[in-house]
Amino acid sequence: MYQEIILDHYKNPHGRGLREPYDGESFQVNPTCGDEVTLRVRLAGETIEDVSYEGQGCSISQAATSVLTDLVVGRTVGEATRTMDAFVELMQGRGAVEPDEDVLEDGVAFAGVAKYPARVKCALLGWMAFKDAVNRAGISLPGNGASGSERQGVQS
Amino acid sequence: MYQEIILDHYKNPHGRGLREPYDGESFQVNPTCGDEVTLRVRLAGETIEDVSYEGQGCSISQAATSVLTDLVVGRTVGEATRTMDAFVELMQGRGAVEPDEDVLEDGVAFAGVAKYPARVKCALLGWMAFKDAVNRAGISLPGNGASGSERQGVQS
Amino acid sequence: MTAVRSDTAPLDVAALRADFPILSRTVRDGKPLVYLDSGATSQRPRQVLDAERRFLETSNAAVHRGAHQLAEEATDAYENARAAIAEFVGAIPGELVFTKNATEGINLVAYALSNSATAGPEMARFTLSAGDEVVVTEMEHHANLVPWQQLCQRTGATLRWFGVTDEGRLDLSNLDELVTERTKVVAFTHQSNVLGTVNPVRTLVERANRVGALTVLDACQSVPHAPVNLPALGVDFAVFSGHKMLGPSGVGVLYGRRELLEAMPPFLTGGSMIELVRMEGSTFAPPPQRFEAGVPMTSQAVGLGAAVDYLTAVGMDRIAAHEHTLTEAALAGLGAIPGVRVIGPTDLADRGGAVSFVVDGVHPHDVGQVLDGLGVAVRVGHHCAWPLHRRLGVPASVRASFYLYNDLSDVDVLVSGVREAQRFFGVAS
Amino acid sequence: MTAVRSDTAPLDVAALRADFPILSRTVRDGKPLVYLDSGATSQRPRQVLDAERRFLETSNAAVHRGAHQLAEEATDAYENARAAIAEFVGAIPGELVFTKNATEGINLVAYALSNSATAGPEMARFTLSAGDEVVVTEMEHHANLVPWQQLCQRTGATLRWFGVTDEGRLDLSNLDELVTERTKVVAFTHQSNVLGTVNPVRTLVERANRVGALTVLDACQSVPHAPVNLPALGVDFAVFSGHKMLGPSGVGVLYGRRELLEAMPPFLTGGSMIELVRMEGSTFAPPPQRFEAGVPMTSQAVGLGAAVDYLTAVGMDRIAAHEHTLTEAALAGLGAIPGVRVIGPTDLADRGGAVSFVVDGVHPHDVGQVLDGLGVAVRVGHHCAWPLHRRLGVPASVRASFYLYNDLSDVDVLVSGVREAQRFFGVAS
Ligand SMILES: Cc1ncc(COP(=O)(O)O)c(C=O)c1O
Ligand SMILES: Cc1ncc(COP(=O)(O)O)c(C=O)c1O
Repeated sequence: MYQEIILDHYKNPHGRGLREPYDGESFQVNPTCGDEVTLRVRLAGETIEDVSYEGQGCSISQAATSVLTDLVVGRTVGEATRTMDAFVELMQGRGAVEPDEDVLEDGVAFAGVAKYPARVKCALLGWMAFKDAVNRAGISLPGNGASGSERQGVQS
Repeated sequence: MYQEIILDHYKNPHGRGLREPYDGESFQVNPTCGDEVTLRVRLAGETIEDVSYEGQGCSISQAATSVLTDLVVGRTVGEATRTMDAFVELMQGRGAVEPDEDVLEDGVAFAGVAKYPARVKCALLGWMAFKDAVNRAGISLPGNGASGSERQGVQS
Repeated sequence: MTAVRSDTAPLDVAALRADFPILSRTVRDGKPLVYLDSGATSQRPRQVLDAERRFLETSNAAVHRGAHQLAEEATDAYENARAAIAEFVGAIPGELVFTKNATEGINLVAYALSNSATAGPEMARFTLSAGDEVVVTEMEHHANLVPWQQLCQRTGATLRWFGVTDEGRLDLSNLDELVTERTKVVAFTHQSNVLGTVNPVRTLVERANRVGALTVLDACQSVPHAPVNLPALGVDFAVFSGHKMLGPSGVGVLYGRRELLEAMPPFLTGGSMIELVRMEGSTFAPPPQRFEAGVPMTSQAVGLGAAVDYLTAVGMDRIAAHEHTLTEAALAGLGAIPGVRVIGPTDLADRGGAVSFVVDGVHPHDVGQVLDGLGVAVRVGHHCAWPLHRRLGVPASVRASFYLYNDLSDVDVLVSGVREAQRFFGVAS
Repeated sequence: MTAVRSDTAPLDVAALRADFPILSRTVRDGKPLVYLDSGATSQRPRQVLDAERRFLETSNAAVHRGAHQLAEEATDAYENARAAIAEFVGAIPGELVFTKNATEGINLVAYALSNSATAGPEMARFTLSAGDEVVVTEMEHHANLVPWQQLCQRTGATLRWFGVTDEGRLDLSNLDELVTERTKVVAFTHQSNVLGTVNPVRTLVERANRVGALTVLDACQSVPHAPVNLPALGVDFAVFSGHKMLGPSGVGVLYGRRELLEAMPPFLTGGSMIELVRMEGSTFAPPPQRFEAGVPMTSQAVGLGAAVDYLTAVGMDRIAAHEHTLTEAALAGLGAIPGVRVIGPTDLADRGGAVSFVVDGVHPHDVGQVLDGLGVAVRVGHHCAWPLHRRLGVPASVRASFYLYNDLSDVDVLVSGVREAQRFFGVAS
């Protein structure tokens, strides 16, 4: 599961740090291990101008958040939603979902993580924060990424 | 377990009916089946002058209470206590206790009941009422007959 | 997955019985066991015993707490069982909470309601206080009565109840006077464990909905014996027990409408049900985890999953039809004995397979003892429904209850055993 | 009864392991399983699995409810298990209540206390209200923390707590300021599930007694691993779980001093715990029945009875000595790795066999994952002791926990696995 791409993102995370100004911020915790992330989103109209974040967590959660910034910054909220849905589908697919590299780019490296259910939450932590931060910025993100039954973190 | 003696007492109970005057009365219920007995004791000093009772219950509980009256009326409270202890020991002995006919008289017929744990409570219902009624008459009955851990009925 | 039989072809009872090791034992000096006490607890087929053992010998670990392979496998087994059981009652997994038995499930709801008083302003909708009412029925098992008495004691609310007719049906004549704007909860049994009576869920739910009361269904005696779709019944909550449906003891199920489970405060608290814990205070996980504190009855949930697979493979329709036949035979056989009086409906409409009766002149304990001596296991007493017995004017009764592994010969042994008890106690006519 | 070994001859681990079917399985592409997660849940020997199955195939019935032969046998098996478990912890059977897990046991006490407010004037001694205090510790498992937070929320009482020193010991320097006349309950763990720390029960009990506070001991991690005599410890209540001591999941034990159990109001209510039930109100059976509502975890109690027989036959002294050896080796082995930091006492006095640690530069999840890939099952995260981790300044840790079936080779695999994780993440020095 520890693809080279994941370890690279873990060691050299993209977009790390909390930046001002921002339109929405979310704090998420994984209740089983205490890992946490604070993530901010800055929007320009429908476009995601910046994602900044800070937190503590394992290689998977850190790398997944780093990949997230690559996948959503500069895209519209609608595009980001589709990417998120694809990533969530991949992670919940138990290794049976074939990832689309055109959509997920470096995110395809997480295909192996999907075989380890206990780590899926790690990979999704940043995405939950992203979804919530966009919501808090006043834009409702549909999609299957964080329905009630999959809510995994705490918001404060 | 249904000795002839038990069936005789069941069909022709001794001392049945509630009589006045009395010094102590007890109402006992078996919580698992709802069987109940109201039992009164009349004392003359240390001597048990009368035991009167009424209730509903199975052959074992009815017969045991009938035998009880034979065993305690006319005896002192101390004698009755020893008899009660012997009867309780027999009933809780799982069929391993050899009954003493000199002490228990017709009560020896209940030796077989001791092999059926669910029926032991039936055989002891009247005795619990007796012990409690004597207590309520102001005389504390020692003995192992109704310690806290064996309390089986309700008093009202 | 096992193939599902939805037809109503008669059960091959002999073949089924071969799955239940205990049924081949003898009792009381070599008498074949005639087990007519499934209403108290059912027996378990090899398939359930094997599933639990297989789990324990290969995948046992603490669920939802570990990241190693055993923990993953155990969590999957546990959650797959939840999914299978949910499907069995037409629900989604997130609506099913594992409890230790049905009794805990009812207490969970009752305590969540009283806890809401101190759980923050958004819980106000669940709060009961003086002037509010909880409505139950006179035919409830103690499990669906005492927790509501206690809830009333904790909150100051008042308990009210539906009466029972002489025929053993719910007396709904005062439905609108009993269930009113004051009513916060209506709790009732789907099928009486004493009388066999199946209650009109729809009527009660409609009235409760009209006044905004929560409904709690005791499905302990229905889910094991007939196809039941809980969401279709429209109740807010329902409970049932694993041990009454071929599953292990130590596991029960609370079904709750998702929206309610999500809004309710927790009951038992501790590990695995939290979101964030600080010394100063804690927040809680979404359902169902919110209501599953501590290491759960893991292998038992897996066993119950295997039990519903087994029941589904046999076919719940066929099981219901089979029990119908046995009940009909028992009512006819017992009804034909002078001095025997069945308590509960004697017509078969809306009636399940519990047959309770009294024998004039012979106490239920004594009837049960004679039957036990013949190898027949029945229940005697008030069957945890003391108020119902009081209402029907009997201190106790004898209950025969049937399941898929019983057949007509068991009914015959029962009926001749009751005659034997009459002869023995000299009341045969 | 099995012969008791009270000597301290070393365990024959190979022979013991043969009793545990799951230990011979492999994980992750053929790696032998090295199970170091017994602190979360233990594995079960054949003897326990067989005892439960034997019960289910011969004597299964509802206990305390029937008069037929199976019901008698089941009731005997259940009560004999209670007696065996009571003896195991030095108690009498009437002081032991079966619960679904330790978590329920703690909740039982907490709810009985809040229930006492509405349970009649004779319960006043148990009542808490504003101004009263409950004292816990910062090293508690959530199971012995959140229920007390909730009790305080229900009653208006205040929660206070002992701190933890940097070495992972309880900070008792403010004992007399914390436990005062206002204190109604002092709840603490016997042995930390994270640090291994064994707390000074006597000191805490003495202080609690002086101010008239009830004591509640979380014995989840002590009773399975060392000889424990609960009455001798002087605590009022204690809890432990079957699944952590070779027994089934779904069964736990609450020990309570007889006098207290007799005086306390009930918690869960329903069948089997009643004395008299009327629609208007109910009265309750004496303990332990008063606290065991509904059909209990019957076969699980029987299985736990078999587990204590097994443990007794091996000898609790020997098990404790064995774990001592493993703990010593683990502390030495891990302590010798640069960049690995053990949290919790590193001296072996008053310390049990849970060894938690962090690896600089490698998140516990990642350490756990590498170990899992090598077949080593450890726990990663906060182990349901989040405030303790916060206190020690780490978000999470890796925990290895030992039991009688582990040996020194398991420690070796653990230690070399941690080095492997360092290499993999490029932090080896
Ligand atoms: C110290 C301690 N207390 C309480 C518990 C809770 O036990 P259970 O989850 O079996 O109720 C555990 C185990 O999880 C524990 O280690
Ligand atoms: C109708 C009914 N409700 C509730 C219960 C309680 O179930 P349990 O004892 O498994 O909690 C039973 C069985 O005892 C029952 O028959």
